[in-house]
Amino acid sequence: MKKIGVFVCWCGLNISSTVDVGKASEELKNYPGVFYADDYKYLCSDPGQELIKKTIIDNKLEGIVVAACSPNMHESTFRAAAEAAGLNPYRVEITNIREQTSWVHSNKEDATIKAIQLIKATVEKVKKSEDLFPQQIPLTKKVLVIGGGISGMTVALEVAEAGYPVILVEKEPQIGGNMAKLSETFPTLDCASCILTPKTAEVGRHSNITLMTNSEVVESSGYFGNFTVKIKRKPTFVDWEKCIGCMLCQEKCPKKTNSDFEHGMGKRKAISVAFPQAIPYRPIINEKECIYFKTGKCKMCVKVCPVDCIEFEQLENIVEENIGAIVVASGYELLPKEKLSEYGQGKYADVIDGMQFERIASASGPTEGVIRRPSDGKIPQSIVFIQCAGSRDNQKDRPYCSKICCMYTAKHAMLYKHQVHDGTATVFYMDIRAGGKGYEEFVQRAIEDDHVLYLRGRVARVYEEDGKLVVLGVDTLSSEQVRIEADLVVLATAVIPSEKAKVLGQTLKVGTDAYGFFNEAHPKLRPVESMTKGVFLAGCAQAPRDIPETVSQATGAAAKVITMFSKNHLVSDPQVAKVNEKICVGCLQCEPICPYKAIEPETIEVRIGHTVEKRQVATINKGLCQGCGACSVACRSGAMNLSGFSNEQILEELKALCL
Amino acid sequence: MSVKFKPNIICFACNWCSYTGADMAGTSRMKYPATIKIIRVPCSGRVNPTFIMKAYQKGADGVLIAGCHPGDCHYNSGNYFAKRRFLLATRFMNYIGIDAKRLRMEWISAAEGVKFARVMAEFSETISELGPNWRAREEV
Amino acid sequence: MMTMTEKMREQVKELFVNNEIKLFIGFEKGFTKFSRIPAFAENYDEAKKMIIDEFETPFLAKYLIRELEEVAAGIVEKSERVAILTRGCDYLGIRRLIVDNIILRENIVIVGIPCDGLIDVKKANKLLGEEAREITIDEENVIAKGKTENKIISKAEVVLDRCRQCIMCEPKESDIMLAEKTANVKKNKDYSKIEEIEKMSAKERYEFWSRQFERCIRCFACRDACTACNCRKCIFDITEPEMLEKTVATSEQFMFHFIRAFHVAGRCSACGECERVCPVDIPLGLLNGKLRKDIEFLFNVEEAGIPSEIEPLGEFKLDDPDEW
Amino acid sequence: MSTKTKTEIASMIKRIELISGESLFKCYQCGKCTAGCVMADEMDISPYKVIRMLQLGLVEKALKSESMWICAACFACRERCPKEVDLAKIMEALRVIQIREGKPLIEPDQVDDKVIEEMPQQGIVSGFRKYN
Amino acid sequence: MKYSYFPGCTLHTQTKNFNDSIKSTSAILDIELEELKDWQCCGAVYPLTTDSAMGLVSPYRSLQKAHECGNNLVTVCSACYNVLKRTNLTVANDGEIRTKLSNYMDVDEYAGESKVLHLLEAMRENNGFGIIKEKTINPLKGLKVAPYYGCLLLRPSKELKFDDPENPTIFEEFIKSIGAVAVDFPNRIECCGAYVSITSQRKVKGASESILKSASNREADIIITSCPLCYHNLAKEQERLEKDDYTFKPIPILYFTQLLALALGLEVESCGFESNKIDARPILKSKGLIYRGDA
Repeated sequence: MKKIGVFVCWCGLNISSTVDVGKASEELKNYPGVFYADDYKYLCSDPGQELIKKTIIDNKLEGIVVAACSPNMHESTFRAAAEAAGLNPYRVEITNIREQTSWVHSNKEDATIKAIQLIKATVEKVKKSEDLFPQQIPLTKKVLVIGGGISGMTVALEVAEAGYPVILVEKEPQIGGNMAKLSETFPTLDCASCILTPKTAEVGRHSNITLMTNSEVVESSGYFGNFTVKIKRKPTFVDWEKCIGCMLCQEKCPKKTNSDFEHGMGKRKAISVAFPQAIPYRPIINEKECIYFKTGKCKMCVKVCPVDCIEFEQLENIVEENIGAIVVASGYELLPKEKLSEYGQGKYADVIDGMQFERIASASGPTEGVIRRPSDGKIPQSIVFIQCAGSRDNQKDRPYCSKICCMYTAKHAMLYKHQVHDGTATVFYMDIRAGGKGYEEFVQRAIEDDHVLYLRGRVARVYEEDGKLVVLGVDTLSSEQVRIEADLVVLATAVIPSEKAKVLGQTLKVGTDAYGFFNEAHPKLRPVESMTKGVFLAGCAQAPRDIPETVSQATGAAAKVITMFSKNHLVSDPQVAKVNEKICVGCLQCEPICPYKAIEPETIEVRIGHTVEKRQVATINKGLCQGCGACSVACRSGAMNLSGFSNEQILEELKALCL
Repeated sequence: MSVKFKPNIICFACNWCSYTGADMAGTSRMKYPATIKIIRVPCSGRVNPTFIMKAYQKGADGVLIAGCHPGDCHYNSGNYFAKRRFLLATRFMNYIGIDAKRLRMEWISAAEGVKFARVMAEFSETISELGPNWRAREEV
Repeated sequence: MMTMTEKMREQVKELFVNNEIKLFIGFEKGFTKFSRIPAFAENYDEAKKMIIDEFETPFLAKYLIRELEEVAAGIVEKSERVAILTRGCDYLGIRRLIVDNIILRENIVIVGIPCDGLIDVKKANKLLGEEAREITIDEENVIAKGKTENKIISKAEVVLDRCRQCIMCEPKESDIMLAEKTANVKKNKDYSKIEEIEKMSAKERYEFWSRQFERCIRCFACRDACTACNCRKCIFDITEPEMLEKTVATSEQFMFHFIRAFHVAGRCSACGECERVCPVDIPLGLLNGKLRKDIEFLFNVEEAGIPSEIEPLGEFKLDDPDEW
Repeated sequence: MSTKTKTEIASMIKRIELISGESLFKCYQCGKCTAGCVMADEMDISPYKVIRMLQLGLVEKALKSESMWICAACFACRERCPKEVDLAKIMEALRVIQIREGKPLIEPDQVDDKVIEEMPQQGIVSGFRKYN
Repeated sequence: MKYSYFPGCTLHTQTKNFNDSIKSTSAILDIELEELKDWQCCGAVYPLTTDSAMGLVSPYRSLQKAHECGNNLVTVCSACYNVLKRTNLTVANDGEIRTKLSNYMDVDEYAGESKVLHLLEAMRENNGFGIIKEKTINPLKGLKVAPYYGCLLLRPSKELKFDDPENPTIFEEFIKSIGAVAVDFPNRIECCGAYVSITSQRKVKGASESILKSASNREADIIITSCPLCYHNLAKEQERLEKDDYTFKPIPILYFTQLLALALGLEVESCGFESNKIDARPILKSKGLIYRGDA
């Protein structure tokens, strides 16, 4: 029988006025297993804690029960006191006789009886308590950031500035992401590249950042603090080390092709760099378009290259990196116009999406900032913007709000009106969601100062008639049908996660929602963490959001990483699941229940008599387990248990309370 | 011989929402009957249906499982698993003759001290009306 | 035409000759005329005694644990294989063991038998009015020979109760099929007995189950026979924590049956073996059936008896019902 | 002013939902139905507004409107509705309620003989199915 | 391929030319259409109420019979197609209604096992357009044909799955196969006003007019359709336009199988042009596609 001490706190009058603490400690003295019991006025005070420490040492107690306020208040206080006295802190349990007894009952007799019973139950629990020790987990202080857009760059810079090495992986040949394509930004109308270029340049030259563009993460193993990832580096066919960025190759290359960066609005050469401020400023050959790759002839780039850096035979290679934390900032895309059959299914050249408009409005874009329509290069005299094109639409499986469209549409309309003063700009909207600093004012400016016509209603159809685009809409405020003949139609298509997000989620073992956005660990309290420990989220990978919000979230994610790296090793809470390997049959029915993917099969060797038996059992990754205990219920034989709230402890507590 | 029956009720409360909700009820000095005793568990998903049966066997007259609201689970999904288990367990216990009214599951958040006190009072009342549970209870 | 027994022998011979299996599990005649017991053959000669007919047989799937657990664990050569006669219900049991990672599919040769339902000799005797001396079975009828007279009974009348609720008449996949014929017994999900109990008052239900459970001698035969009960060490055999106390009391019986039923909730494949082996005839099927019924109803599962990779209690849907 | 009590209105709404099998409260009045409706011009109350009225409990007003009789059940609205509300079914429910109360739009003898003669059988049958 | 054929009431009465051209052309294309015995009216509109199954009785009977014949069911009238296909889907998915209907009619339960196809779908299924192209003797070169789909063929698309509801192509494929040019006119998917014209032709004016104008803007020579009611509404509207708007040039409206008959080389007399409200023969003649048979 263990020697258990019981301390009953008066909490001044808070407890003692309703619970007869003296009677309680008296009665507990005679309870089996209790070696010492006493009551004290304020146990949480220094003398109170000293009393506890002294009693533990003097009586060589093997467990204590403190009947006091809620464990949420002082569990850690009393556990620390016990630890100081040489008792394992997990042999300390709190009985809540204040919040859940003295304060909620008025009859002293009832309250005392209840308190005594609660204390006895806790004593029973402590009898089954075990020494638990936090585990130290080694930590690689290096972070992998996936995605080189504004969020990924922000994370990379913050962490790098804090002094830790960063690997930034970007699938495109250059960093900058979607923001690099934008013309101007709301609500200030400052040019996107003006504010972005200093950032990209800094990322490019920061000594703590290893930039891996044209690369993708293809494999990940390990757990928080200790991941191993494999990164696929796709061939660029140019030796970037040698290349000096003179871009003669681009100039001389005879093959023109559609530019992905321009979203079909402009052209590029088969060997080229996407845009003049690109970082790294190095060209890449488009294998599918290059004449040499197609016919085996040409080699114009080889001829003109002064440093001989074209490498047609370059292959992709895989690099392996050990890292401690991962930040997913894989960004967003726009819903393809092809999904919107009522708006022409992408077959009308002059029905474009928001990003295409950004390109034609961008000073560095294909039209050098003059808003011309793609079909014939004319300056549109009438332009219609359609918001919620695919968003808030159950039919298109995108019932969510894309959040940024209201604002950028107002910006588009404004940019247009600033250029074409006598043109008409019409916006079809459903609700204007302009919640943000200066946002509502911005939209109002578009309406009041720039005379953008806002119509509340959705557009049913867009079709071509006599060289004009006919927009069939409605103004629900006047309940009039509206038919507008437009030169250019801009669809604010829904924001969707990056195409590869789902696969990336599977690779990193991070869950995504039905649409492919990454799930956060807690919607309110842990918005930048994923369900997988050590993997953090930033930017539109998690949900649609604008630049200021993305930057704040990215900074938050960086702070999380820095906090994690500020220690020399990680400490895990020992109150986690444990497996009794002798009993576990390895059926792994516990596995799907674990929200943290902390349970994995493992083959163990057990010696039974003379033979060594190999068999499969479940194991807990103590670094990942958070101690919810759901697995322990799924385990029929009870092989899975939860330290600190074990089956034995709960049952004993339960039995004592039922009496 | 009119001693009023004082039921014995066990409440499993998840540490993050309902247990804190119970603390909230206390901090706000709300009153509810002393018939209810709380067992703190990390998550409603930790509660094994066997515990409930054991509680009846050892003399509980009613059992209440309190967890976070759906979508609010600290561990994301524990309460959904708990819900499935207890949807099934309640029906099954009822089937073998233990009144389904004796088992109740409630979603109580950390802010819902009022709800906690109300549920406790209500449930205590329900169990008082049902009277002591003798079914599947060990003979003493 | 070859009978199934002949075909089985031919196939088994081939399997042994080609060294494909180390063991064949089937049935042989038991101690009484109509009883069938498990039989194990390590070579073709031993297999000659085996038969296939339509009398009630024990469940074979669970023997695979004994035979194959070590193989699955990798102690013994991976290539060792065991062939087993498999009806639809056996198949579900085998699936259960595979899903639970107890045995590996590659070590099993499933020798499939389509099944119309097995014959309950007791029922035949009852209809005949005496203990039958001989029973012959053809396509549709059962002919029971008595002392003086013979009685022709339609098969449907004497089919086993558990076979009436069959959810799989032949193995869904097999390595060898002994007959082409797909069984013509209709799937008949029959929860009527359970519904009857549901209609009783709580008191009546409690009394009903008390009567049943009080008979229980806790021999654990139900557990031992069940493929869903495949734990290395059963919770009932563990003393710390003591889920089940040794006292003989109604409350402990309730405890036992509650835990047993809940441990197979979402896992029971409705084979009825637990009921067959129960020496005191506790209607365990009514407990397991209730759980299956509720799982199907509550969680929108079409057939709770078919083992799936993730159990109904190992997953959830956001739109699970809210009512208790 | 409505002559009906709150409960009467609630039960009428319920009835419309029951007959149509559609939820009235899914609609968020984006107007896409109306934007693409070829008959909306003829209607006294726009299609999206009909639903809005029902949401507000103005059942009588909605029933008095002509819109439901103008609807040609071409399903363009249903095809495009982002909330997947089948407006044609709601219009049908309104028609059916009128017809069942003995207030059909047309009686057979009111239809011009010339129309009957010229119109294809299919048109006549559907016309009477919808209006009587 | 053999199908059961459901002509529907209008094809048996007012628009015999439609029916005749279907029969004569399908024979050439090896599409065997066996007319369903004792078929009855499909009901013309699919009932949109949930609380009454009466409207389903009649289509259910036809479907059930077709199934007994063991064939998939082909129909051509857009309304029949809409009703039959949706009913088929309903009885496949809703066991309760199915049981109710079978009990009511005292027939074996039919759970939508057969397929309901529009003739165009039946063609599409078996490379029919390729075959048409092969068998076209008289390609309608230079003829600008405006395909008018109307609503009942296309919508609700989730149930009918006939074609993309906003950008359909099946008629265009058909037109291409007979050597003509398809006119892409935006209003081809809009409604003509349907049965509303029973109360007053005026009410469908707007709907029908925009379709006609849209086709005429694109300089269509001919409009084709597969729906007698659309045909009627558009023709009536043309009558009015001709009177009120002297700039408007009427466009002949045909059933698509009439053009098919011509392309497959059938005699002009057997194409049923004489029964069309606006004679197509002058325009066909002016394009050099026919040489005789003008009225």
